[in-house]
Amino acid sequence: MSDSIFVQYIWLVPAVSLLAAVITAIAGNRWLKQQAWLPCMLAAAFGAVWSALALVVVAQADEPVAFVPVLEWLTVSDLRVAYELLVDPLSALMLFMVTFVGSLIVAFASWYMAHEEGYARFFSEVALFLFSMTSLVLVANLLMLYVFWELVGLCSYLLIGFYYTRPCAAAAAKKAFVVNRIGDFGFALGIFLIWVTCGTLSYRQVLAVDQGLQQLTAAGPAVLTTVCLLLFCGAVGKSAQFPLHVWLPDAMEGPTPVSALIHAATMVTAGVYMVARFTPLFAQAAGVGTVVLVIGCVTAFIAAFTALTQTDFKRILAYSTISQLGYMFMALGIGTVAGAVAAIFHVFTHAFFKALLFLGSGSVMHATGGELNVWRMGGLRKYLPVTHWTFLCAALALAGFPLLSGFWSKDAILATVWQASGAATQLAGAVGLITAALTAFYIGRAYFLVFWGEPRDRAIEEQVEHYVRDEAHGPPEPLIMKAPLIVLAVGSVLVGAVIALAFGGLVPFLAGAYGVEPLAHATAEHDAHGHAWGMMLLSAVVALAGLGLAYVFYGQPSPWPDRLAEQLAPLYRISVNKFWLDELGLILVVRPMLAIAAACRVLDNVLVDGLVHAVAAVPAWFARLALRPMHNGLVPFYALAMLLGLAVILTLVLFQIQGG
Amino acid sequence: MVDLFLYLTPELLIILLASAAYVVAAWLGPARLWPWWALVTLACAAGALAVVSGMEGPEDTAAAAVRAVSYDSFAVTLRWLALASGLAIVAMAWYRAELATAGEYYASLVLLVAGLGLVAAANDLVLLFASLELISIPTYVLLYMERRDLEAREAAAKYFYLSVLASALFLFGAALAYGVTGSTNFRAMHELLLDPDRLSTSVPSLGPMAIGLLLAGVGFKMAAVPFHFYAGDVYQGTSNVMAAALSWFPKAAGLVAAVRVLVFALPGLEREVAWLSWVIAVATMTLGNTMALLQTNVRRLMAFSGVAHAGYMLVGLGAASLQAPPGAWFRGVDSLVLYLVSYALMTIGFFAVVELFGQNPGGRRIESIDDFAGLGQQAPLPAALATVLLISLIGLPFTLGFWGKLSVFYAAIATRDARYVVLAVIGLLNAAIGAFYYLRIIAYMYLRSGYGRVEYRAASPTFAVVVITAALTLLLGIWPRPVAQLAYRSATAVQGAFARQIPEHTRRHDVRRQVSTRPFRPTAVQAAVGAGHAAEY
Amino acid sequence: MVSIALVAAACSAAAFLLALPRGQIGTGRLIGYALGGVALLLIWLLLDAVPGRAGLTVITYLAGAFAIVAAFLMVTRRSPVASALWFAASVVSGAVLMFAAGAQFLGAATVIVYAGAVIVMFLFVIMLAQQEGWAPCDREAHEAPLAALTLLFLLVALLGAAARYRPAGPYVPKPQQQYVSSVAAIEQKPHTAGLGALLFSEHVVTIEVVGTLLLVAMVGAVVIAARRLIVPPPEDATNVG
Amino acid sequence: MPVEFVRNYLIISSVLFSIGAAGFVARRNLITMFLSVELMLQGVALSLVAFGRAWGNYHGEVFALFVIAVAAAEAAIALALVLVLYRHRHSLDVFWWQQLREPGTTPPVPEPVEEAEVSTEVHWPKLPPAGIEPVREKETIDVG
Repeated sequence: MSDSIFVQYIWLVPAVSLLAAVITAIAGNRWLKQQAWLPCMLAAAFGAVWSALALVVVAQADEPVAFVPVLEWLTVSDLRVAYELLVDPLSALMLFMVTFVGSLIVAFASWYMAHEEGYARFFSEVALFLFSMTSLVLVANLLMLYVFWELVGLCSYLLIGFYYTRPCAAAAAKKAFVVNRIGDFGFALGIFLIWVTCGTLSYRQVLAVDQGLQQLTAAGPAVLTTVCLLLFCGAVGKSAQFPLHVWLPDAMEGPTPVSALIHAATMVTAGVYMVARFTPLFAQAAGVGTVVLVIGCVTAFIAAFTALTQTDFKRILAYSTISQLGYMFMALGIGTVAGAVAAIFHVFTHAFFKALLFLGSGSVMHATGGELNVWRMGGLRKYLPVTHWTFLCAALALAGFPLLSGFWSKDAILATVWQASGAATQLAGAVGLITAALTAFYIGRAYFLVFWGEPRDRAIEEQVEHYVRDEAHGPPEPLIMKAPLIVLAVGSVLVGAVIALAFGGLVPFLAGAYGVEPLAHATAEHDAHGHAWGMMLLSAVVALAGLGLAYVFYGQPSPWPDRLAEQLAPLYRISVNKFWLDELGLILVVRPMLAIAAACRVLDNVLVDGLVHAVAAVPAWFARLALRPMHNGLVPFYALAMLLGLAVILTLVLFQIQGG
Repeated sequence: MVDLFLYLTPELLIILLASAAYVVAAWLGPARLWPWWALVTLACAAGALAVVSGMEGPEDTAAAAVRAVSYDSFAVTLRWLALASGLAIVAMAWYRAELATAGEYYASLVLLVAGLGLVAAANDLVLLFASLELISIPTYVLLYMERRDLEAREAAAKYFYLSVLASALFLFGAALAYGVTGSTNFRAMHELLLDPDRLSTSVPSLGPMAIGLLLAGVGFKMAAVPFHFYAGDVYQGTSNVMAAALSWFPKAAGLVAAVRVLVFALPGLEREVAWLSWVIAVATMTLGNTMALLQTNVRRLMAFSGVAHAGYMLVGLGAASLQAPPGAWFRGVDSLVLYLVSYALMTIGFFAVVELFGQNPGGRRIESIDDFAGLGQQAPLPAALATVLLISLIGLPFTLGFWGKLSVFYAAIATRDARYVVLAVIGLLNAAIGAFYYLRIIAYMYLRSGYGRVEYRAASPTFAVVVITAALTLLLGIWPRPVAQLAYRSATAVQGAFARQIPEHTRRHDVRRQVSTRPFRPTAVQAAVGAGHAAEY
Repeated sequence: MVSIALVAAACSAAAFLLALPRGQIGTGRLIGYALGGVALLLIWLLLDAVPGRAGLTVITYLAGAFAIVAAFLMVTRRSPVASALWFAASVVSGAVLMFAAGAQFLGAATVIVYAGAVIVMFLFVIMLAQQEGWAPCDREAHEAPLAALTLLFLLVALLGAAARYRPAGPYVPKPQQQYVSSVAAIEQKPHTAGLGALLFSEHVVTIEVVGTLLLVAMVGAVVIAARRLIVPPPEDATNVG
Repeated sequence: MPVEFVRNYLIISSVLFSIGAAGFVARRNLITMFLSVELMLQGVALSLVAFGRAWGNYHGEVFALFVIAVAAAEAAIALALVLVLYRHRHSLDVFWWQQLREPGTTPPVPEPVEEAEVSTEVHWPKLPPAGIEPVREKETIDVG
């Protein structure tokens, strides 16, 4: 397959994005002006088409793995950093996802960001992000992975701080950067440790059964475990897992398309991608799988619980992202190829519906004049029909509504977790189910509050009406904005089913990335998974229950329940006895919910923020206390320090020699 | 002897013209001519260097060996670096012609370039010492001339006294090194120490003392703990131009001297060099970064940032020494050259930014980091360039600073010595702390609103320095191959007699068309290659 | 021998601590000088007779002791004038040691440059600056205990290393070695001729550099010390600070 | 030359060097401090001579010669600098020069109390017309 032009020239995908970034940066403000989105759009679309073709090539190849050396970047003696790309099912699928979702979001942003200050800067940075992300997915050695890992972090920093005049945006950008640095520190250590042990950083050698893996195993089980934990540390930072998840909700300070692209669909999945890529390593490391599983579980549950009480529309979605990422890590924690495949499957479907949810929220924000409090909205479905229907598709997909894409991928994860042996995984499966119910509930709550009922706030209603009528803004839902929503909605509905039913799941496809031996293993597992009808049924029931509960709680003012209530009066009295239902809800759900949410917040503020501040505060404290008084400006004292230091060193040297 | 003078034409030319300037300046006083004179001097030196840089030593190897200078590409690289940085400093100091002592000022400034060039070329302890002094003594005079207030007097006095003390330490170390080997010529020292017939008990007793004292001497030049104390005070008390000069010329000279003496001239004492550098590097990085966290004065902050960078350089120095037995240690030197290039660009460039805003009397001058507030809006282009330089100082990818740090830490890990692996980890932690205070400046520039008028001359030489350094930092950061290969060549040259064949893969060849289809199942041969020397990253 | 060095170092440091000026004259100072005498005796114990060179041995003992005593007094005397004179004395006895070692040219140069030029200049400056006598700064030492500790550590390290010094003796180069001229013994040539030959062959560049250094220092001294009128910068010009 | 000779010289020069270093730290007079450094250099020169005799070549003496030359150059600068510093403070005390230090630290040693009369060369602010902030006169004459 390597002679295929689409594989050989795969480097065009990042290259074109980089070109677009440069062009937009140079020509954007001066010449392109309102057309500044075009280079970025073209680059993303080109990338989507090219990577789709590459994906087809990969799918049809017998030997679906190819290393494409592009150029040699740096040579310092025998340190060789090559910009070499790896095309295999895993990277091809991720590449397609990034570029396809990216191009749709860019199209949406061209409408959404119009009339914003820094229009060209925005698209320049987005194009740079696309370059970094596509490179991150494609590169074939850990050093380059680290480089692009940092670069996507930088792009994220720049884009979160896009409205840099807002102090909270600036603070959020800084927080994201610093929290990610903590994770990246571990990641860098892990890479160093791999280099020290294996003497190489190339995927092909590190992941080779008879090379890197052998060396890592030979160095003792502790080394492999440490390496995997350190790598996972990087993933925890980048993919916003507990306890480093705190930056992601704050990152919503960025423009909404950025939230959709970077903080929901693509960049945050880099951690999942990385762990999936190194599954052969993780599978061998004792105990690491459990850590990943537990962290994933905790994250999924905590984030879902926190989302229940949020009133900020984008934050609900942000916590939902964290929660879904937790699902993915749950699957990765199983430590088998099947787990990794399930995680990647969820990454893929999640990209569609989460991007769509965010874009929908962007549309809502435009209509309401930037309002984010869900309690002040309501009844928007009659004003923004396209947004409403597409949002509904995405929300149902997220909730795991049967036969929609989220259903398939979530079910794949739950089934994998459930079938893996061990008490921890059983527990994780249970937590996953509860979280699924919570997910359905909170997304239903957001949906009903925003789109159903009547507007709760007069000012917002006026704003929306004005927005819909006023032709100066252009139509409320123009084609350039509608088209991406509809495409994504179709994706949200169909992708899962198409993959699961038409292609028999991703397992046979993705397993090609892991070589032949795991493939057989994985296929066997897949067969077992194929019969997990019970789990499918259970998760469908759970999702529907969650949605139903959300409807009961928040969907009331709509005519639907009223009509129902008239015809079924006795039922109405029981089911819609609002008073005690609310009371019960208050006691059973809301109170503990609030308590847990408060606990989460304390954890965020005290523990994690404290950790972040400690990185700078502890050295500063030490310097203020111990080092500062030494710099007292007195020449004899300086000389004393110099000479005493030297004399002590010389004496040490002398006695070291006498001793040995 | 003719070839010797010919080889040193650039430096001798500078010395000659500077001496002439000293004489003429007594009559001429302040004149617009002086900066131009400095420019012409450096240009002449550059021309001369271009002619002689390809020069080989004399045919007769015995005669070549005892020359006081070495004809290697390490020397040539650093002489170019000295000239380039000298040009940058002169450009920053372009508006000093109003000084009453302008002639002396510019003459002293160009002498720093000659001093660094001679340090780079020196192959003899005596010449090395004299060249180091050729950097120090003009620096004393310059520190005095730069500002005429009490703070500047104090800075000059502090630097003078402590520097003289450090010279004495270096000299005693040099004397002991001579006592151990019996020669002052580096090549001869190297050969003599390796001669098994001559192994004497003087090496274990005096050798470590020599190493310690020499490290103290160069440690002062590099501002390494505990010889760094002057840095904060002196930088604060002098001008931006002199702070830039101080943060570059002595530091580079100290490092180059350390490479020549500690790594090359005294084989067999690597153990001492390695563990002393380890201790000093840890202390230096940590103190530099933590103290910089507290600073508000921008020059003081940069002084401690320079201390931290000296720590990173010491990591490379220790790695360089550790990789002896001969033939293996060049990786450390390699990383040091790369680091020096990156350090020169980002430090001089950043001081140029600070200086840029001080050149117009009406505008706001940058003294404390508060003065950076709002520059992002008020002066977008300089602020963007400063951001590039700061990102490079942090060591983020796609700037030259990243490659500098990477190569140094790489060299530390390449020693396969557990202590140095730990040192690399400590270095990484320090880099993380360092990010805070550089980021703080970026944050001030973009996230705070400024006060007061900001003025800068876009047509000034200083601005050209800013643009060029930032552009090079970025371009070489994206495409570091030329500078990496330059560093590699230079490092290979330093090892002189032990020159190893340059590995095949560093040659330029087109790998673009070779597409491999190999999944993670290498053949036995490839496995052997992978486990062997030609590791691939 | 190393243990003697340790004791000598300890005695010297204690003597230094006690002899340093501290406000007013007390008995501590006398004890300090006495301890200094003990330290000197111990240092004498470290010195060895040079076999077959009785004259050199005696000169080493006497001139060495005098150099050390003078140096000790230089750093402990209050009056800067006395310090300068003791410094001259130390330099002269150092020059005697150089003469004794056969380095006549260097000995003469030391006496001329230091005892002649430098000290006279220093005395000149002291007279200019401090006619009143002892300034407060001369009556009080800075961080005396820590300074003594520095002395202790330095002496332990350096004396410890020196006491264990076993040189290999003059080097007889092998004909195939490349670095013959650099290390060959040139005892055959007359002293100054040999010195000059080396000076103007291998170290000729250094002469240039050091010559420049002297010029820079001279010009620098003039620039620094001269009371010169500064031309005030015109308002539109850039600042010079 | 025999071993004993070199060792003797090395011991003497080590002692001179160490005493010089300690003197630099302990003394507060700028001139005495500089003399201490010169003493250290004297020790260096002595050991260089001894090593030169030990190896039987002239490198040591050449080195010592250059050391003396450089020391003379430094002495010239030192004297000029000391004079200027004295003119500012009317004292040779090094403690006068500690204005540049880490902000917020109190010096371990207070600035010396000036015994002589207040310097007449200090520029006091000129009396301005009422209502205008006093401006310190621009320093046009170098007091140093």
